[in-house]
Amino acid sequence: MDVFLTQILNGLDKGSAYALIALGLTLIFGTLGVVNFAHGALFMIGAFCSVFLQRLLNMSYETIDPTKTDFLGNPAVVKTPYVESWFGPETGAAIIDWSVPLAVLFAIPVMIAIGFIMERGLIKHFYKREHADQILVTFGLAIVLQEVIKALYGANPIQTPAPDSLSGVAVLAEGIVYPVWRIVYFFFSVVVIGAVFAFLQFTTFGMVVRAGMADRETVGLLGIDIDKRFTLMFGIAAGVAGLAGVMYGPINAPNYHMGMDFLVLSFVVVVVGGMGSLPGAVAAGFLLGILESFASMTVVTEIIPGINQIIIYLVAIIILLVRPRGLMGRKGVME
Amino acid sequence: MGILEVKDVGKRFGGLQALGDVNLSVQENTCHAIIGPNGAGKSTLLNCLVGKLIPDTGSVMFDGNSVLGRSPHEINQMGISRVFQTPEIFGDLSVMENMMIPLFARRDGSYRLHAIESVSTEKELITRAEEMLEEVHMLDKRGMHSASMSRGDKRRLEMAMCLIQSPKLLLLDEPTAGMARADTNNTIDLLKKIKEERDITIAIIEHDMHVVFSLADRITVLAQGTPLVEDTPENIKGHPKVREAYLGETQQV
Amino acid sequence: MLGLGKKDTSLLLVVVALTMLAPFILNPFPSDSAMAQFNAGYPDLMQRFVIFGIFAIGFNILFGLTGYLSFGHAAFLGVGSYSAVWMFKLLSMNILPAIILSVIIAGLFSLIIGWVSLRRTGIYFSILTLAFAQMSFALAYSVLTPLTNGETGLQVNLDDPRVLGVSATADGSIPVTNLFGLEMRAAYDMAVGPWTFTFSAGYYVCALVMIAAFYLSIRIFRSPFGMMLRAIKSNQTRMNYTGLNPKPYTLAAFVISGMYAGLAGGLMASMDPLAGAERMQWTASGEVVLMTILGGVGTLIGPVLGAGLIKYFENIFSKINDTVLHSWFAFLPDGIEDFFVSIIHPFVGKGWHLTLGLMFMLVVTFLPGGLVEGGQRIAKAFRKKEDDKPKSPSTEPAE
Amino acid sequence: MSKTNLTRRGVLKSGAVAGAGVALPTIFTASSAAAYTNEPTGASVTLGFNVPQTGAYADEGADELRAYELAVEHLNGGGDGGMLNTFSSKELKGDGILGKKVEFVTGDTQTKSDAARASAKSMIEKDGAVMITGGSSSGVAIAVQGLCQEAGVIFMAGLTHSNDTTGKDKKANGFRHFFNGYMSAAALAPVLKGLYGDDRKAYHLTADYTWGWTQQESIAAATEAMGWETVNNVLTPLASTDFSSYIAPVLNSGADVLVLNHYGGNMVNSLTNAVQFGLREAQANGKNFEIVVPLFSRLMARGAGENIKGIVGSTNWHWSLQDEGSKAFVKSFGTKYGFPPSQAAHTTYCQTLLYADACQRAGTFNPCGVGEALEGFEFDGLGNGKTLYRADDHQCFKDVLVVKGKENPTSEFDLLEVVEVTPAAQVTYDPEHPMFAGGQLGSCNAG
Repeated sequence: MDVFLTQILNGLDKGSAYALIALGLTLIFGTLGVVNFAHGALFMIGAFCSVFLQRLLNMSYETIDPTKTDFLGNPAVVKTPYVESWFGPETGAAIIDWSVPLAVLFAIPVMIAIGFIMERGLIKHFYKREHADQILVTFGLAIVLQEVIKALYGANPIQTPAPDSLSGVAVLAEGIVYPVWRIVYFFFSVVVIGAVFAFLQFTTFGMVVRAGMADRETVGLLGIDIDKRFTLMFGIAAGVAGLAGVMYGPINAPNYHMGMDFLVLSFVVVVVGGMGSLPGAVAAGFLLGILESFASMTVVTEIIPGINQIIIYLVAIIILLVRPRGLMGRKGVME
Repeated sequence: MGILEVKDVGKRFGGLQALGDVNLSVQENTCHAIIGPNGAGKSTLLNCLVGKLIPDTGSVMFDGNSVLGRSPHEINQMGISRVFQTPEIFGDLSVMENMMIPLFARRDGSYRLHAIESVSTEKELITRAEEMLEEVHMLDKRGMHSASMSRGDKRRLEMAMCLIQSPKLLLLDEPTAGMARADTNNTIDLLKKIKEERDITIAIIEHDMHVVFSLADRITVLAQGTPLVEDTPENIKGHPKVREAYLGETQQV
Repeated sequence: MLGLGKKDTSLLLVVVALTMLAPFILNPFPSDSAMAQFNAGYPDLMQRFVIFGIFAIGFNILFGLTGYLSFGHAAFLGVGSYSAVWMFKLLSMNILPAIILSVIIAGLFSLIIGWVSLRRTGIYFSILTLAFAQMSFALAYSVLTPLTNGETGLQVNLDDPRVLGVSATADGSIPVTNLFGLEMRAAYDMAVGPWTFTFSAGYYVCALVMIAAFYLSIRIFRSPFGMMLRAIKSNQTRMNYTGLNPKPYTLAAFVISGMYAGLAGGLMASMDPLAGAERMQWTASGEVVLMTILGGVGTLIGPVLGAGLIKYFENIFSKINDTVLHSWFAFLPDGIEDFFVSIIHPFVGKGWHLTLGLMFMLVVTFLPGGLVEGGQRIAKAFRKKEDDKPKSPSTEPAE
Repeated sequence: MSKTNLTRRGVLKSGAVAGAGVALPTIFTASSAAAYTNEPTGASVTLGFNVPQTGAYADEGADELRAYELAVEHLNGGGDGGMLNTFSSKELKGDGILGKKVEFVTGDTQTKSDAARASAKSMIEKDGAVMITGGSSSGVAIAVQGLCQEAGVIFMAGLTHSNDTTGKDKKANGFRHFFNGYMSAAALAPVLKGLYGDDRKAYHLTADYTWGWTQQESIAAATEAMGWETVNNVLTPLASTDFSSYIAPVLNSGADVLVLNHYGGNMVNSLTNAVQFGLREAQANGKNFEIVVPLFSRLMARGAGENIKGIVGSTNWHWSLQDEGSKAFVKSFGTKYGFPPSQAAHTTYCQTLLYADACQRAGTFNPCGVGEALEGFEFDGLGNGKTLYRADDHQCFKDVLVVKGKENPTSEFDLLEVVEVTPAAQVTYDPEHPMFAGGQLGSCNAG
């Protein structure tokens, strides 16, 4: 039973990441009608926002310590981060320790700006083009973005640890321990998802966007400049993907191809949820996360060997065959 | 017995009774118009005839066979062609190709893997397609990309595509909606000519009373999902129930 | 000729000429010059050009004509490769039975996957095909290892039975793939001055198969069947109400393109008897999608061009390292040499992905119809010039 | 540069193609007949360095390439000579190989067997490479080794740790300097016993593909032989990024040791997740819970960051070794690039030197001659102590390092400390050992 509960926690946790990425992807699908293969890259760039901030905070001046030697036997260079010299060693170390939460603040404007630039500079020229062209251009962009990151930070993963006070385990019940940061991640994603929904539900802006998702032409006829709002939506979608990435860093160390790893999966999640449906995307994210966790249990793999390899795809096939438009898909969207 | 026999057809959408006990008999080689106010169930009825919807109750017999449970392409192969309210043509294809496809469908049935033969060697079909285009005055547009044509041309093309299949029953869903008066008259003339020259039964849904009274041999008036009256055009014109339910509140005849 | 129109015949002849003369065309630079780096006329790459050409031609029959975007076509290529290697292991090293089996097995496989996936359209269809292919990949990599040899890939070994051949040659090696005695790796080098041209038996076998595949695709494009497929892409409602059942047409197109993929897979294994699971991964499926779009969706020659360009980048640009760069710019003064090298460095060698990504973006932004549109624009520009000089003969642009 | 095709004999055998050759005009001349594939006839010899430059192992690939370039520099007499000065064989004089200047071409394996073979083929067919080396995974190594056997060139494997490379998939033209899963296990087991006792219950997480399986099989056999019990072995999909659902059940399984049979990104993530779930601090069965990572690499350890502290594993070589060879290598590598070399760099550097030396001793580049020179060759001074290139399976037998994540690293490179150097004798096995049985070297192929 404990094992069962832990796997539900795991599922919710994986699901949070899937849901956050799928949410942004669906926003772009739904509002702009664009198949964005670069969405995974946005997630990856988000994660590298915290790598960047970590590097920035660790910018150091070098002093030579003649008592020590480096690997070649030369006098060793000792690095002291500037923040430690400015704010004192303790405060400085604390700032560095909290670099991931700080990166959240840093990533929001950066990601929204990246979203704007992407939309205005590239994506907007592809609204009227075929989906095939959108796939090619965004896939090209995804490759370019990840190669740039690789050129800057290398191919190996880079750890972005959680602050010490959030990195232990929490004992939730007898026999159930769970990493604190993963719990934080889950609540963080719930808050972000809730904020996006509330934004769309309760603001006039959100209402217009929702109306635009349903029927773009009519809204355009009402004299509302839907394009500007859609640009902003692209920025928000990029922001959500970026935040998902920043917070994911402590769970798994960021590397330059993490976006591609999530790309296919997030498309599956979106489609299983149903094209154009935000709640569908979120529900599918959590559903697939939980099923994936269950499928990895030994008792399950003993019955069906290899099920953990294919569960997501198998579930996707079954759902799409039973429900033609996924869980909550709208009729006529990208059919 | 008419060529099309609709018996006690009913259809519900959730709580809405779209059609209730519709009975309709269309006689061979006549033009039968179905009129009625918006929401009267005309389109639902039409969709039940062509297999897009399956009625909850009743039967639809065409030429002695039931059409219920058959898919649209099977029903077309039985001899029913449909012209849509907004023209449904193959926009990415040329006018000539649009004409060839129904010819192949008539000759080869609903599916044939003719992957090696060449379209350009089908001289006989090409000739027939050209004749039909001539008839609708579109031969000069044969090579045109059909999506780039005017709406009127698209309608005529769709009509030609349906006629070239020599259907036993031609279903027309508001064939003149949104047309200018001159175009409407052209369409009426074309349909009249077809009626005279061919053995064809036409069922037409139409708002424009001018079209209806120019063409129809019999008229069924549908209101709130049930037929109000069915009679000749002359009798319909004077029918008090019809005036009350429909004509009076919409337009003058 | 051959039941083709005039324009199609000349296109076919151009393709025949290009493939037959490829060893010359792809080796334009003398073999000891600095530019020799850009020569692509060696057997392996030439084989890849035509094999991926076949794959893309087949994919285009489905995607270009019906508009159904399959994201799992690599699975059929992989299945074809596995079938062929199993033939080499069990039957003989003759490639003919191996290729025939590849096509059949890939056909069956695509029939099952197509039958299920074609119940949905649009992106739902794409995701279904993707899911099937990813499942095939994951299983081939792990659980099905006895059948696929997993991570390493299925290889021929010295102790395979090969009932119609020999397990090992007299000198203790694994026998090589052949077509009734003509070994696929046989090659003939021709030196003309500083140039070297290689004629590979394997390449010419692949090239002939590709010409046949290309010819067949022209026939399909011009057939009533091909017209029906385009009609499906254009308007399924009208298709239905014209008495045509779109399902068997799309399924037939799916199976045909699956068999093309199987053919490509079988040929690939015939040229190099190894079948790896990565061949079935989504990235491989994505690659053929990119090839087709890059070249020009729905055009006859486009997919072949796209396949060629991507494979060229993968094999040529990835091999340009700093040493090569320095040798190119060696004639410049040191500082300027280093400057040029450092500018080009990020785009070649380990940065070849970056160049590829940029190229995707540029092509699709400025040439919406892919490379074929680029070709048409050039042809148009030439024709305009020629219109000024009415005497010069006009050339028919290849599609 | 004169190029020869890799299939001379194929041509001669097939009348059809020979006939086509005859029909050519006489101004075209076929290249001169060569004794073996890509026989170097000019003043230089070309080696093919085939490493992952894109994909997850690109950093390993980059480090391998650095080592190759360093080795070429040393072979051609440049730099400080590195391990040429400490190598027990003194045949190499810094004037290239057999008097020919060493040149090289590079390619990208993409860590895919297909791409790796394509890249290797282009080196052989286009660039005339007479030897192919490199790679950072066993699937690729085995695939390229097969190709080189067919093409008639020597393959000097890079980083490949699967038993199969010199086990059931061994080839006459292929040689491996790197150690393997069995050796890791044999070296680790006694150390683990010493550190954690002989009454332990182990839980294995294993990457679900060939390397993972052979690694797990080796380590389970070795630990069970000294009294440990294997509680469970769970296979994890290669594509996994989040291992939480595999890690979470470990603590309540009754096990007190977790063995992570993962490499690369999988290893970084599974170890990170294990530490996240508090396994490093946990108690089980009244003992401290322990994590073991059988195959360690410093580059990967860097990716795993703090999580590596106190974790035991094995490695082929580490830069902190104090023998003359290692010191010389670290010095010349570190001086050139500014950081110490990885084990991948070390093994590829050694392979290049060993190949060059074998050519020199054999007096030819002919793969059969080179192979003969390498078979049974005993050497020293390359950082791993006395080493034997065994003739039976072309595997090097040398000391294996058992290492542990350092608790207080002094620099970003100082992540691992050597716990024990397990002598070669202890990790040597019979060529017919069941874990390696089933393959044949076959005969050498010179093309």
